[in-house]
Amino acid sequence: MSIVIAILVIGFIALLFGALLGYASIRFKVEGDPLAEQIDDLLPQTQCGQCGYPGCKPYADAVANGEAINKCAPGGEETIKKIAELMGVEVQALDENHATDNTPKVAFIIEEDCIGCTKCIQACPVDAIIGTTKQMHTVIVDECTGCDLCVAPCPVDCIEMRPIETTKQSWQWDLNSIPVTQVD
Amino acid sequence: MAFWIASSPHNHLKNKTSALMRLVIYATIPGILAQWYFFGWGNLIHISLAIASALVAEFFILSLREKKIPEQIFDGSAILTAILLGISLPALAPWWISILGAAFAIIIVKQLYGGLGHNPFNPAMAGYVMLLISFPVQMTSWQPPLQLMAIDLSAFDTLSVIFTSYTTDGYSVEQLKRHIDGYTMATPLDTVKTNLTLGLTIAESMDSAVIGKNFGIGWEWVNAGFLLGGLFLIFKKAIDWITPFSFLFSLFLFSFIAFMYSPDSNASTMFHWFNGACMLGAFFILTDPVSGATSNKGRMIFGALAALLVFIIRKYGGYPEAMAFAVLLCNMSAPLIDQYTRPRTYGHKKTQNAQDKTNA
Amino acid sequence: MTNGAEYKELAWQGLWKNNPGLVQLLGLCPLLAVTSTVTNALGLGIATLFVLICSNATVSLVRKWVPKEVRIPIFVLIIASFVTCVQLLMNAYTFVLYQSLGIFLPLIVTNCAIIGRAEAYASKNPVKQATFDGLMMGLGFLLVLFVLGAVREVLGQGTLFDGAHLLLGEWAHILRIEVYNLDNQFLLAVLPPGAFIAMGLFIALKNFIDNKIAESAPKKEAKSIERVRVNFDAS
Amino acid sequence: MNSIINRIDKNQFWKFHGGIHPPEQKFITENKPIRTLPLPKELILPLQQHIGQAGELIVSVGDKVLKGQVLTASNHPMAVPIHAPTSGTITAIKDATIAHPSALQEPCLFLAPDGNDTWQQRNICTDYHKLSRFELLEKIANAGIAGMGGAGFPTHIKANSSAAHSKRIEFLIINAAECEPYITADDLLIREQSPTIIDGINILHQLINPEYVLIGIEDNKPEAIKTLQNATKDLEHIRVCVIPTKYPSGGEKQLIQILTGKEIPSGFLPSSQGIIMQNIATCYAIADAVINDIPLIKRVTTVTGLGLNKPQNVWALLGTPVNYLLEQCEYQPQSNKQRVIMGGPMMGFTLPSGNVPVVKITNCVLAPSEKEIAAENTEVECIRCGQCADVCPAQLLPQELQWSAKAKDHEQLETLNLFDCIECGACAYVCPSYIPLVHYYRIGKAEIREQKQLEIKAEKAKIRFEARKLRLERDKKAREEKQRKAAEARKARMNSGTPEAKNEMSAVAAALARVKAKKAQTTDTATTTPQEQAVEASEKPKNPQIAAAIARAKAKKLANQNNFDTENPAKIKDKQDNQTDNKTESKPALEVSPEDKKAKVAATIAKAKAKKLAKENTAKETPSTVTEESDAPAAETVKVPDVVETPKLTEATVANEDDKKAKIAATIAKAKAKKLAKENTAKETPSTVTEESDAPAAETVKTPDVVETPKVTEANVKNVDDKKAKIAATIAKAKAKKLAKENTAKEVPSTVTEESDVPATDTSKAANTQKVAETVKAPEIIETPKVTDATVANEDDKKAKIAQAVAKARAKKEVTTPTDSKDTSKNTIAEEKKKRIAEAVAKAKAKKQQRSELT
Amino acid sequence: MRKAIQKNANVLAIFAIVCTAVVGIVHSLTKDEIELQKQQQLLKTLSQVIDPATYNNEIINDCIMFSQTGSDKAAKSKNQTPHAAYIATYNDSPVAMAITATAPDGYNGNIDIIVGIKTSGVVSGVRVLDHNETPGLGDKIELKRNSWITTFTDKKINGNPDPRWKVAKDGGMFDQFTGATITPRAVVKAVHNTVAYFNENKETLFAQPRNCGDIE
Repeated sequence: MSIVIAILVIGFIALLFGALLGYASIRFKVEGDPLAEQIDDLLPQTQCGQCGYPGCKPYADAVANGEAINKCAPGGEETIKKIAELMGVEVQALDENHATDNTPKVAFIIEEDCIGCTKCIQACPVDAIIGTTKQMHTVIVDECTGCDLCVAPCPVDCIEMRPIETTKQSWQWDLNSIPVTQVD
Repeated sequence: MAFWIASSPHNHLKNKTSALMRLVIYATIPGILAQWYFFGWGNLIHISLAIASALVAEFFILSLREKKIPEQIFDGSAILTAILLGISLPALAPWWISILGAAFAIIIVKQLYGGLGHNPFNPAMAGYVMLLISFPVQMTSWQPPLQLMAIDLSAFDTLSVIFTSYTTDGYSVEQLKRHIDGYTMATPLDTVKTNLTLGLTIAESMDSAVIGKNFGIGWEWVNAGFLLGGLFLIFKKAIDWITPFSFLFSLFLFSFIAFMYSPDSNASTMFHWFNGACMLGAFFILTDPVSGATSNKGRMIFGALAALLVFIIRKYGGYPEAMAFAVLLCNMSAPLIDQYTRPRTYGHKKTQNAQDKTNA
Repeated sequence: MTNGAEYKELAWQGLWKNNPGLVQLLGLCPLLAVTSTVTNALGLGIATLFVLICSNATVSLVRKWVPKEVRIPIFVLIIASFVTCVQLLMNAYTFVLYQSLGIFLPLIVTNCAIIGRAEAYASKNPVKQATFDGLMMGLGFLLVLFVLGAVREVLGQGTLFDGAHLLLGEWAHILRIEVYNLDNQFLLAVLPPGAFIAMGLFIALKNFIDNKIAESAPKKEAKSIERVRVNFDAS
Repeated sequence: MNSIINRIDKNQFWKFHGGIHPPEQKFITENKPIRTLPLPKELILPLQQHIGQAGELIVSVGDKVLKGQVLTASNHPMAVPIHAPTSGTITAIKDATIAHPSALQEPCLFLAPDGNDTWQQRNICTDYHKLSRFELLEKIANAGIAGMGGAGFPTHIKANSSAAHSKRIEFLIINAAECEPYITADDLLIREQSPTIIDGINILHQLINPEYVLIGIEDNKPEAIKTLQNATKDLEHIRVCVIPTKYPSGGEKQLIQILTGKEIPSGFLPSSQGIIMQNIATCYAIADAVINDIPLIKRVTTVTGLGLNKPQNVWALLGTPVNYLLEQCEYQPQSNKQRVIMGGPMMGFTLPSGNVPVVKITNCVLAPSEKEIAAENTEVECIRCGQCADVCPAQLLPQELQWSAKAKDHEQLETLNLFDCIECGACAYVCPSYIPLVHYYRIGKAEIREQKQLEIKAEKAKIRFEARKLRLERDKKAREEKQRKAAEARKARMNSGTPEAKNEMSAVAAALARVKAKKAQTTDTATTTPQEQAVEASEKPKNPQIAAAIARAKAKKLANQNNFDTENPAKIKDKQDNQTDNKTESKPALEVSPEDKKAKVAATIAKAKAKKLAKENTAKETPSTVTEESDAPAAETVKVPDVVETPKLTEATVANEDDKKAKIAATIAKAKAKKLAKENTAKETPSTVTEESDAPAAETVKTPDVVETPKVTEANVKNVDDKKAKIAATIAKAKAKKLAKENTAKEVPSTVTEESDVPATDTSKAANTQKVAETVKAPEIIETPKVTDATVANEDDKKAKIAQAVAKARAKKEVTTPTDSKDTSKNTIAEEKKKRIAEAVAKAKAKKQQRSELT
Repeated sequence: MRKAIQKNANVLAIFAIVCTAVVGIVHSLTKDEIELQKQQQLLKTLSQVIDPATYNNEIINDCIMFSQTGSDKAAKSKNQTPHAAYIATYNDSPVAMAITATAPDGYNGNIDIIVGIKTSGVVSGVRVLDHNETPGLGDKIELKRNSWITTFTDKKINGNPDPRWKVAKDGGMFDQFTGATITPRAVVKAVHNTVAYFNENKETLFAQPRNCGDIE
């Protein structure tokens, strides 16, 4: 007998809570997914497409939906760490398929060779190349994200990626890199 | 010519961590001498055993971690840990106690956390606590002061007891612990605690043979020895004076209040000061910089907290001596203390700093 | 992926790569509390294994009818029912062991390993795989419990399978092995702190082995991937 | 404040937290008079020797200069000029190792003294009291004086900072503490030159008008104290404060705390609290500059250390190589781990070689023996002894900072106020574990700064990316709309059945046929070329220039591959390279004060005006039309003279709002200056320029700084707006193109808007803002500086950057133009061109294909 | 919304009912077995403190509940809760009694014991039912670990209090085991009090109605 009572009581409670949960699920529904925005903020915004997505935002959306977090080569380990922290998942090593040399670089147009075809301008995701048809183009160094998307489209191979030069401001106090010159 | 590149500052005070450690080791000498004089060779044997096994353990781990062995093994920290552990052990504990304790202190407590400077707990005390909870029987085999012992105990006898648990004449540890009158001896703290549970007053406990005229035969002098060593360290600026001062002062205060409240059930302030590991703890263990608080205010709190814990555990806890437990508990709270006693940085307002903390 | 490979992967995940005890660190509370002897460890491990298999199978069976809003209460209900059944059964047939496992038996309800698998795997996969996953995860958990229990028992009291008869019946007295005789127990191993330390060392060992495997494994050839061009249709 | 003075009069001072007492070692040099050295064989003058920006080079290789002659122009308030320390010849302008811990190479002037030491014309000022505030400031600025205590902050800006705050300056503090061990330069200077120093202090007093002047000096310099006390005993407002010796009491914040008990809030300058501090050596330099018209060309440097046989204080000409100083003091290297330190042992930095010159901030050159300063000590683990926290004058927690720095936990580093660290080195000095704490902090600071730059850059890239996406979408829509409309219209017409419609239909058919035929043709000529490419190529030959470019690219590649340069284009290219090399020597360095982010003034486009000069050399053409164009806008835009304090704009507190304006101003200023320079070197009559700079001067009489006013006003007109800037770029581009056309094809240029099809710009608004943009662009168009891509990142000044890029592009354009014309003349036959293009494209394509196959 | 609420409520209720039903069924199936196990367990313990050969009644059913009102203050307050006692009879004449008691002052809280006392007042056996004493130290009161608990067998008390009923350290006749004093002291005291109580209230206890069939 007591079992029947137990079943009835539990059944009633379950009914009640089920209704409550059903109500709550509709009443407190969260719209949108701010996670993708947060991930996007962590990405380096090179818009380089090395992750297999057309730009950083699409990759951020993909990560929010379960894509691997280790595909951003320009961001490197630092970015993976941050995303892992944000999403509460484990840090992974950079995907080998996406691992490249990620020293910061900027595009440089060898101006003698440029024929002004504007192909690189169209390829640049951040409008960092200026120039006009049949005129030589040039790279706005400060806007260039170093994504190297402009390199491939150039018909005359006049674009090369050059590492960013160290200046007094950007010097990282690496004393070992100082050449100790042998002066007589 | 080629010049040498280095980062400023190029000058240095030329003090060294290892020198600091050596100084602390020297400062333990008076206490150890007193221990030897009143309790015989037991602790000396344990200290040497502990040093040997600590060095072996350190060597083992350092070679596993592929560190610079000769430099780190003799930086004095492992030896100091072993000495402090050896001092704290009961004189007649079996040999494997000190070896296990030292190995545990070095391998688990120190090296597994990252080695010197990274251990959150004082290795010697953590090792001691491990031994105490694992081997309560062996860890309570305190030896009565030599003058109260029924049997004469030579250096060789002690060695024999430690390694075979019998003296050359066949006396067991149990027998050695007995008083001339046949009672089993305990430390003064233990005696007082037991008597209190039996309903005796403090005054009545003070008549006990182990306590003698003052606060415990031998114990008072051992503590005096460590006090002397500690003062030497403060004089040499090897340790900071705030922690021991705060500890001793607070312990005095707490025990004084309790004594005033009920002299029958609370031991006197000086009894607390000169018994157990009080002075050793105050000057050699709480001042361990690695596991202690760093700011002056923090040290003050650290010492006072330790004193409170020592007093509470001695009075209400299950174990008669509380130093090791108190130290470990304080070690745990040290990061928290540090967090809340950060000094105000030049040019920053206090409130702003507090806000930073909440953000952090 | 072929079926065989899938099961193989599930087994690998449960037993080693994603072991609930060593990697997911789930269900630590019973893990640390009852592993003082092998017998206790086995008892709890088998109980957990049983519950895990049953709950995974059931959850997988009903997954299509469970609305997502109430899935957690339902999973908990299912698990709780199984645990209670196990508890009653153990009470009836292994009374002494039931007493020595004490509070930790009902605690299986809240063992995160079980609800974790229900939520993460069983609620998304067909019954066969889910059951197999439950089996493997349970075995992985059991394995950790067993090893931990064995180490602690040997260190703590110098025996193995002490009290196995409580679990397996009177014949099991012969299983008891006296590894060595201690005058005193090594209490640290018996007490929960010892379990923590031993657990930490096991995890370290596992990571060490994994690192060694990773080191010895030959480097995969990096295959180049298709770069995606951003807004290439502009003109 | 009176209580402060009362305390000081009673010789009671405040204390700062921590501090150390390192062995002083001042006895080595303190009793030897300052020696004047014979002229060295060569002087190396880095263009930048202070915090801020380098001036613009106004001399060139081979020029003869007189002693005291200005070598760089300061077009910018944060730029401080340098002067020739003696008379001689400029032998080279090239990158050389500078006096900086990084030992990086930066542009330096090499001066070979002629031995005559001939002064330029000097105007001795007999009574500085008569000079106005502005005149004084100008004299100080023109003398190139920057803080000589070590930081090197431009003095004229500091001295004028009272104007930046409404607050009256209460205390002028003269820092004579000289707390670093070994250094006695200030000590000796006080003893030998106290009257001049007092003059300097009085000049500062006149400028700043503080209520009191406090001279802070440590009590380990009794003779200097006596000298100062004697010299100031009649001066009521000056107090000589003898403070106890403790390192780092010479730190700005520490000395302020000792003397006044005040703390400077983090992130503020002392002037915000009514305090200004100047180094005592700076005072001497000020007096010398104002009274004797001697710019900052020499300073007292302590050359000391037991590695020397004759340690002493010397009057070192700026630019003297350290080698020479060491030689003069009989240097005896003792081991191969010998270090030579510029600055004191606590904060100085080691030099990689002896070829580093003495600069404005070099107060000491220390060559210690092994005994004094051990070569290296191995770092061991921190044991949290807390001694570092005890000695830290900023009350930081060095050991916690160290852990966070090692763990690269930048957030925690900032929470722990890493940026309040003054890098005094006290913590590392006492550390028993020999941890190079300061070094970790520096790395941490550098990383955080870089990280922030990257974040800003990422944010910008994101915005640009989004903007581009939007634009592309809009364009696409517009295009589709247009096509749809056209199609509809056509359909309507065709369906109408009129004869026109039929014609049209047939026309379409014909066009299609033509295209097909063309395709067939091109596939014939270049079979390897894929169709698409070929079509493109076949459309191109109309422009001979491009043909030439492709040909040249190809030729260059060939030349590189085959290692022969018989082909004409290759030679041209070489030639250009040479020219570029020559000019890059004169790259002026940029320095942006780290504290002064707000006032980070962009600017400084050019590293060299290589291409411009090259153009003149090769083509001897002056773009006169452009010059004319520039006059009008310059005159027009002078109507906004409301920014009176032009030179002070850069100061941190003022400039934040006018950030962009200032940046632009600076950019234009550079351009103008360069133009002047160009004209000087090219020996042309700079008539237009004179006109231009005269006109605004006349209209803006209230403005004190004649040269800079127009820039600012122009900046105002510019009306900070990215779009406009972009448009400006477009138009500029178009103009450049126009020019190019004039030169090559002699065609009548079509309208600007027609040609400005640069995708990077928002052309839809071009029409509206064209006028403004033109005005903006005008002065820049005169100039064609070669902008190398290694320019320092200057915050987010898009305009400046675009301007740079445009200018650069144009420069390139103009350089290539003449050569192009030559090419064109050679390759006149259209067919040949076509073929070449086809070939070039095919080659490139093939090469690419080859590469993609490889990968 | 209504639909969602309804659906969720129904599904959850169905699951709840099914689950509860399953549990209920298992419970009813195992109920008897569990009861049996419990009795066997109790019988096993009882047989350890009273020799089963000496009685022939259904000892489990001959059970009384009583509240011990001993002399010891602390023990009194904590022993107010009723304890069970089992009466062993041989052909309906009482032979012995097994009394459960609690030693409140163990090292880690209460120690539950059961004391078998012959009618003569002689202890026939003592066992510990439940305790939280330190493993390796206080847990030697368990027979499994140490035979110390058997030292009570055949002891009786003379007078109340009996000064001999103390641990050796306090001058009594019971040796404490090495390292721990508090636990044996507590057990000795509890056994002493129980026996003393039994001696004083023998008659009333045996006369009480056998009123507790079920022990919990």
